[in-house]
Amino acid sequence: MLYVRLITMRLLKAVVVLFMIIIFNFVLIQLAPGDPAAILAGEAGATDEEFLRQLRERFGLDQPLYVQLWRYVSGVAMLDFGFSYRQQMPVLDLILARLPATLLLTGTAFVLSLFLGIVAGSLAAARVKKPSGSIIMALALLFYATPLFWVALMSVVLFSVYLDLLPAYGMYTVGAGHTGLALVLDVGKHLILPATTLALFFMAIYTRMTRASMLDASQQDFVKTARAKGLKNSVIQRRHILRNALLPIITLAGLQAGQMVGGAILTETVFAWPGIGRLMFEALQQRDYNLLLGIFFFSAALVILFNIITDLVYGLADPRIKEGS
Amino acid sequence: MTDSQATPLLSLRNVSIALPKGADRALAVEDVSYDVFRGEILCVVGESGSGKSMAANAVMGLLPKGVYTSGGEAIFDGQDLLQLSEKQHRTLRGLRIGMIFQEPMTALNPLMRVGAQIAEVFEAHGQFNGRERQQKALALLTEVGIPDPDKAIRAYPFQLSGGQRQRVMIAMALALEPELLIADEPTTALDVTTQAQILELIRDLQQRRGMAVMFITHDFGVVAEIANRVCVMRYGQIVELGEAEAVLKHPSHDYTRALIEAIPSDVIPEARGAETDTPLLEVVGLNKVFRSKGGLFKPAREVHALQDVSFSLVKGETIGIVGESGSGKSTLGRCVVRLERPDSGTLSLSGTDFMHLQGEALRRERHRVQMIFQDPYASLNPRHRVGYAIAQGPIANGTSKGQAMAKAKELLALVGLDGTDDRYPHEFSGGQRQRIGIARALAMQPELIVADEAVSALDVSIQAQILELLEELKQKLSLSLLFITHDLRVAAQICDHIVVMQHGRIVEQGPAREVFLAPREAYTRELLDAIPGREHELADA
Amino acid sequence: MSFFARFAQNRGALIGLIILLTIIAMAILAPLLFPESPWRMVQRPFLPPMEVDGFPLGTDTMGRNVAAGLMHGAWVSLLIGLVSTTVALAIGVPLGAIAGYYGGLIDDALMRFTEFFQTIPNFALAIVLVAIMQPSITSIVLAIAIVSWPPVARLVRAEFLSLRNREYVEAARLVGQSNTTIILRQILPNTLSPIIVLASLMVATAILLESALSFLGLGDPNVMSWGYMIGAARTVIRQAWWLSFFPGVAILLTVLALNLVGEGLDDALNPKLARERS
Amino acid sequence: DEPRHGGTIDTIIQPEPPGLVLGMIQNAPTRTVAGNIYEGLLRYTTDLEPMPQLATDWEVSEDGRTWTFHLRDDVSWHDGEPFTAEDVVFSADVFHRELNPSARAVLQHIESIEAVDDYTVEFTLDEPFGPFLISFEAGTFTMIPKHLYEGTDFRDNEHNNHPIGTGPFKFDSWDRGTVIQLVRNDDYYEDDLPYLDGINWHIIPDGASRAVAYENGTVDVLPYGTVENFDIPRLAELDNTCMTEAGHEYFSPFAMLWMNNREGPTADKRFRQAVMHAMDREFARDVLWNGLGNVPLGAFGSNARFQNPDLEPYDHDPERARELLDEMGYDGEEVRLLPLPYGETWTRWAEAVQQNLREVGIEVRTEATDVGGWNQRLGDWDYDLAFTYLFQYGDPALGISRTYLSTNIERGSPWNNVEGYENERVDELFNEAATAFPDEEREALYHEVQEILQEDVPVGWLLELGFPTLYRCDVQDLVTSGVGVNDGFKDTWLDR
Ligand SMILES: Nc1ncnc2c1ncn2[C@@H]1O[C@H](COP(=O)(O)OP(=O)(O)OP(=O)(O)O)[C@@H](O)[C@H]1O
Ligand SMILES: Nc1ncnc2c1ncn2[C@@H]1O[C@H](COP(=O)(O)OP(=O)(O)OP(=O)(O)O)[C@@H](O)[C@H]1O
Ligand SMILES: [Mg+2]
Ligand SMILES: [Mg+2]
Repeated sequence: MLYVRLITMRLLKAVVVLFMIIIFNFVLIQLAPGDPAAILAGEAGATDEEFLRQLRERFGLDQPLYVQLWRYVSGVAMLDFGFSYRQQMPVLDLILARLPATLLLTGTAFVLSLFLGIVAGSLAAARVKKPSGSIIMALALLFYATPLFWVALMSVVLFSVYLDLLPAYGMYTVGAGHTGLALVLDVGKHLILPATTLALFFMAIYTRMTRASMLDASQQDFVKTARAKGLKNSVIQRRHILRNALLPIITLAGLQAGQMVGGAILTETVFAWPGIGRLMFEALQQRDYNLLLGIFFFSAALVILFNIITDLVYGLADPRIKEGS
Repeated sequence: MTDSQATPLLSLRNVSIALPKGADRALAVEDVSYDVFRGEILCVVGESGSGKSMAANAVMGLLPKGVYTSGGEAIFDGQDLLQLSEKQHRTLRGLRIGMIFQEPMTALNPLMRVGAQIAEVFEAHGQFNGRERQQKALALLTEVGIPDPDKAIRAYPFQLSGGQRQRVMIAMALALEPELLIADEPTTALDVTTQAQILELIRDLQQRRGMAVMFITHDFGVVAEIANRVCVMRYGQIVELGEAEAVLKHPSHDYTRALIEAIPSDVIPEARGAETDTPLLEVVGLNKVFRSKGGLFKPAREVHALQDVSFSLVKGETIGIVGESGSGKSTLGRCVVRLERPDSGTLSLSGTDFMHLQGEALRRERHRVQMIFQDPYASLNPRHRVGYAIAQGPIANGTSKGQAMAKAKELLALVGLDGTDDRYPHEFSGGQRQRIGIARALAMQPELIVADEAVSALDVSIQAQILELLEELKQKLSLSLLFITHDLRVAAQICDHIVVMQHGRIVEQGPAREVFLAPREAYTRELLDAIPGREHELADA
Repeated sequence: MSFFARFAQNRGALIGLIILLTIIAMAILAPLLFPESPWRMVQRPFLPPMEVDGFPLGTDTMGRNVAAGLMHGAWVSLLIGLVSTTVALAIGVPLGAIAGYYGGLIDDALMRFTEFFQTIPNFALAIVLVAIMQPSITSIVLAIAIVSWPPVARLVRAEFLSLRNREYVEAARLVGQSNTTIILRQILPNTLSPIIVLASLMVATAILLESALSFLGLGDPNVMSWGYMIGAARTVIRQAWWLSFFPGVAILLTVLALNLVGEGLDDALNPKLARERS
Repeated sequence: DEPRHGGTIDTIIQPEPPGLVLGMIQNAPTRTVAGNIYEGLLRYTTDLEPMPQLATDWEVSEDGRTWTFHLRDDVSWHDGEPFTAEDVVFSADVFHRELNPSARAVLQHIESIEAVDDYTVEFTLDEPFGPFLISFEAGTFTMIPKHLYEGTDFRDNEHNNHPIGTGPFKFDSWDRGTVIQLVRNDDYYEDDLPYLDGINWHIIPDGASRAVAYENGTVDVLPYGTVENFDIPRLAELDNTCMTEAGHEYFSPFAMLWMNNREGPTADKRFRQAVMHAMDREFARDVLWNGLGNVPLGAFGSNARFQNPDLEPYDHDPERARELLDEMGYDGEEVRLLPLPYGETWTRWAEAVQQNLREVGIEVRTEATDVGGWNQRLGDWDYDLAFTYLFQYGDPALGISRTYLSTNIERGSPWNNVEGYENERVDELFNEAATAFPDEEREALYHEVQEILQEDVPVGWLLELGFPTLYRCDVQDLVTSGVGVNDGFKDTWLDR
């Protein structure tokens, strides 16, 4: 019961913070040069005054800024994120349509990088100063240092063009009309390249962090205690060292998870993944403010949500935190 | 008890242990031989760094990275432990040789329930099934005397007190009824009362099970309490080995003698009177409550660290504050130097209000009360040369840099560290660092010095030197001292007046001799009884 | 042991340092070895590496010398990395120090402010900022700095939180040192090693970030940078592998070198290791 | 071979259109996709001659002011309602007047539009308007169903998400960010047409990935602008790949360099001439545009009507450029160059021009912007030199005069007389030419105006862009009109 109350408190606080963030973002975006109406008009290839006037009036751009802000904020309070200027659809619809794709991609990459990173990091920690451990670390460093988009381009060329193993772009085979399991497999196949690309960088970070954290934990007294019990090394690594090394990894994982909405712009662009990151980039280019603000809002909400979840997971991972002081 | 004809359970023969390059010395342990027989307690004593732990770790096969045995053998029941593979060693650990470590706070895995950690010992050696293991764990916890074992078995280490954790460690080490128990300073980190209980427990178990125990300590009080035989080590070598009685009463080696003498030998302080009776510090009705803000999981919490504390200190006097851990001693000291702000009460220095000073005004008055910190290393900024560290205070108070530095040199000379002003803290030994801390406090020309466990972190011999120095300086500079300690022997040695604290309250105060000889409160008596080796010393005296 | 000796014990760090020095030398020597502007169209386009004398790395889509671009680009990439890191430190260190030292409401306010910058994903925020300020080397440096300072502030704050109650800080307070002196002379020097390590990683990240911005066409069109070269080469990656390969390798090596150096510094500056060795 | 039924075409649309209701949105991708759903009264051949579409024939009165169109009587909307003259009147007079700026440019010359009967419409002009007949392309004068839109808020109309036209294909679905799918209109009025069962417009934001999509066989047709120019020669060499440049005669995109006539060095005619001489436009065409396209003589493209062939061309002549700069006493003042933020080729082009100009001694600083910033800067006239390209729409009165008329100087739009050129004589000539009748008279006027422009160089004329379409050779009859793939799939069939 206590938790329920505390979590409710946190959520309430989060709502306040979110509204402040909305205002912050609103001001930030207004600083960008460019008038959405002019850009829409520009896209049309021809304009006259009448056209611009209609657009501005329609989107309320003719109002003073504070009125626009007030309208926006009070709209959001009713969960109305307004209308996308360019796409002529409610922002919420657009975001909800794109959100699943992004969450699928970043979520997969998240799980993948976390899992592989921890496994590789543990192996490297157990094999510290041995060649196999060094090779893992060298690879991790390499993944960390390679520009993401470069990996993306190269993997497309290799796996889709030369080897023709995997689809190069998109989320499913258009026109194949797959349903059920076939669709799942199809999407899975499309997911491999972008998710792996995206996962590599974070995997590298998790690997390094797990290793460092485990080496740190392995210096601690209780490890000696465990050895004095006659426990096998593998058990000590897993049960004692790894578990105690998890906290910094959870912190980072929380940060990565929070970036799931907007963290995949490059990958989504290169792999034509119909996600939010791409939508955001396009919205920015088009000065589609409502849409951009909506995406920022969702992103911020997710960050805050994951901060709370991270704290909850902390509590699970470390009883000391849960029961306090 | 010991039977010299019997074959020893463990026999170290000319064991040498090499340290990596760049360590203090080449060999941590040099050509060491000793035996441990079934049914006896062998105490290995010696000051910090003498190689006590290394020898024990070699027996367990748990030498730290880079440290290796360079010669000798350790015969345990016919096999040489130093030649065993990691795998063979593993089958012995926990099963036939158990070990307890010094730090009860960190020796347990903080994320595992206590029961699971004990059950792990059975698991490691493939004994019993899951449920039986839990039952065994419960039985063990009961045996080591943990209150409420049903609950304790499901607890996490942080939910237990230091003494309870040490009992869990012992339960773990005893789980499979090993023939040999190695205890590496298992009581050093505990307060006196708890320490006494744990010693009692170990001796009791040893007798009931007829185990051999190798007990490592640097405290001769502990030796007097439990040892059958004693092995004294210094710089990695054995300087003396023999029956406990013999070694304690007739130490043959100078070093042993020095160690025994360095123990504040008399728990009955001499009667001392204050030189004047001008009150310097007056504390009336001081209260301090710590409130921790609740987090997502933490409920908000209040600790009454000080409750209605009143006492006064006369110029030139030394008051000792004693009490168990958490009783509020440090909080009191910190309030007096205004590192902490009391909630209510009065605090006056020679009649002027010292409690309500703030900001700049407080900063200007601070030089009147100084502090010597417990950990001499932690209290020196590792990036400042010690001369500058001492001069900082006067500089902050307006002395010119040149003058301050000159003064710092003088003070270093005064505490016996001539010409060391341009060295860094890490280039000193623990005792020397504490001297620097004292010099720093003196640089401010304070009227009162608060020493919070100022000698607790030091070896006995060094402890004695520092106490002597303090005594000397006090006389020379007519200082007053508020001496906070949990070691009653130390308090007895230098204090004129004793204040006993428990749960944030003063339970008893009075002249030192009175408090020690005729304690009025049960709590005080308990504290005094718990001093290890007390009977022995008293008997000797 | 001297600092450098400790640093040099780590073989990786030494290799990293050598790579880094080579790259710096490249940046310095660029105007001497290739006095002509790297933008000049000097040969026929798409010349593969080693085909024609004077063009060891070939030419790009418009016949510009790739080797010249790579050398001149080193300068810009390093500059962006270093300057943006410096700016990020200049924002993050004081903020973190003040928040961590004073705690309480000040801490709360500053950390909430920091959080605002963290609710928008880094890269997205960088894109928005560059779009707002319009792409130029200044705006890119600023944008990278603005997205990179929050972790600095958090790190410094955490360090200050743990150090502000150290005994030597209390000792300094006790002898009457002012808060400013304590922050600057007592605590800050002791937070330097994690800051330096973080900074070396930030330089690396900044170089990656600039290249990603360039990739999306948000680079400064007046200066030759590695990111620009890859961004420009991506459309011809199939025809001319060398156009993205060489700058890609250059970025990789630099980031790698900075990481290795960072790890070496971490070891060499680690007080724990230093204490054990002393 | 005889055309065959069946098969679905996979192609690419880039960028993703904001919506599909033509007339409400006129940007290029919307035109390309929706041109298959909606229709206009006429189509145009690759020579820009009108062909019947919804109108079977048409005539003009003696004075050139009254145009009568006879409509087909067998056309129905995708929802089954019949298409009538009322729809034409509603579309032109109500819908486009309210929403469509490019239609408004023509509508301002129209006095009235009346439905004479169900299948006859009469347009009355206030005076003859030369390009009238060429304005009925589907993208400009789209036919909108009156029964669905009349009396509603057009922009909020529920049918905007499911466009209803009369075209050969019907809207099926739009998975945003992935694909737009059209299916065959089985009730299409032309027997047998269309041959295809449907069209899938794939949405792939990255140029390199789009090329891959063609290579690995996912898509069959790459409309203009979907792959980077550098990829075109490589892709064109692939097996079973054909390329055509036909189909863009109507739009005939013309790349230009805005030069700010108001202030700075660019306000000096000699400076502008020097820029024209300094630029190596052949290099740009050959290296950046794969040799496709055409270096223009002057303000009128070769596809435009009434080009004056006798103009003195501006050759690449750095020497002459330097002379001109000396003559005007150019002091090395820096000029700012804005590239067009539409992809790599444009960026490279700006780099090449910057280098060309530097080599004759002009100080250039490139200021990159994104689309938003670019629109803003041009709309605010905050630039010295800037790239752009404009459609010519088949007639100088529609596509060319707008750039030079001083009446067209208006802050806020990047598409009007952005350079700020003011010349009364030019205004006069353009205005007269628009309404002169017949064509011979117009030609004379246009030839004169071209001579003036050639001397004044209000803007730089860079290149008439050749926008190639790549497709598998077994895709037959892909481009059958002057607006290319925008309405071409009607006749397309697969030879498989
Ligand atoms: N991991 C290590 N690496 C290098 N030297 C070490 C290491 N551990 C201990 N030493 C050194 O070995 C020597 C003996 O250490 P040991 O731990 O046995 O001392 P001890 O007698 O147990 O002291 P204490 O009472 O402080 O525990 C000391 O000089 C110490 O500095
Ligand atoms: N800053 C603080 N915040 C919250 N609680 C505190 C704080 N400092 C001390 N306490 C609590 O106040 C009580 C008294 O602590 P104090 O440090 O004064 O004890 P002590 O007698 O010095 O113990 P020890 O012998 O272990 O040093 C303890 O319960 C402690 O947990
Ligand atoms: Mg030890
Ligand atoms: Mg204390």
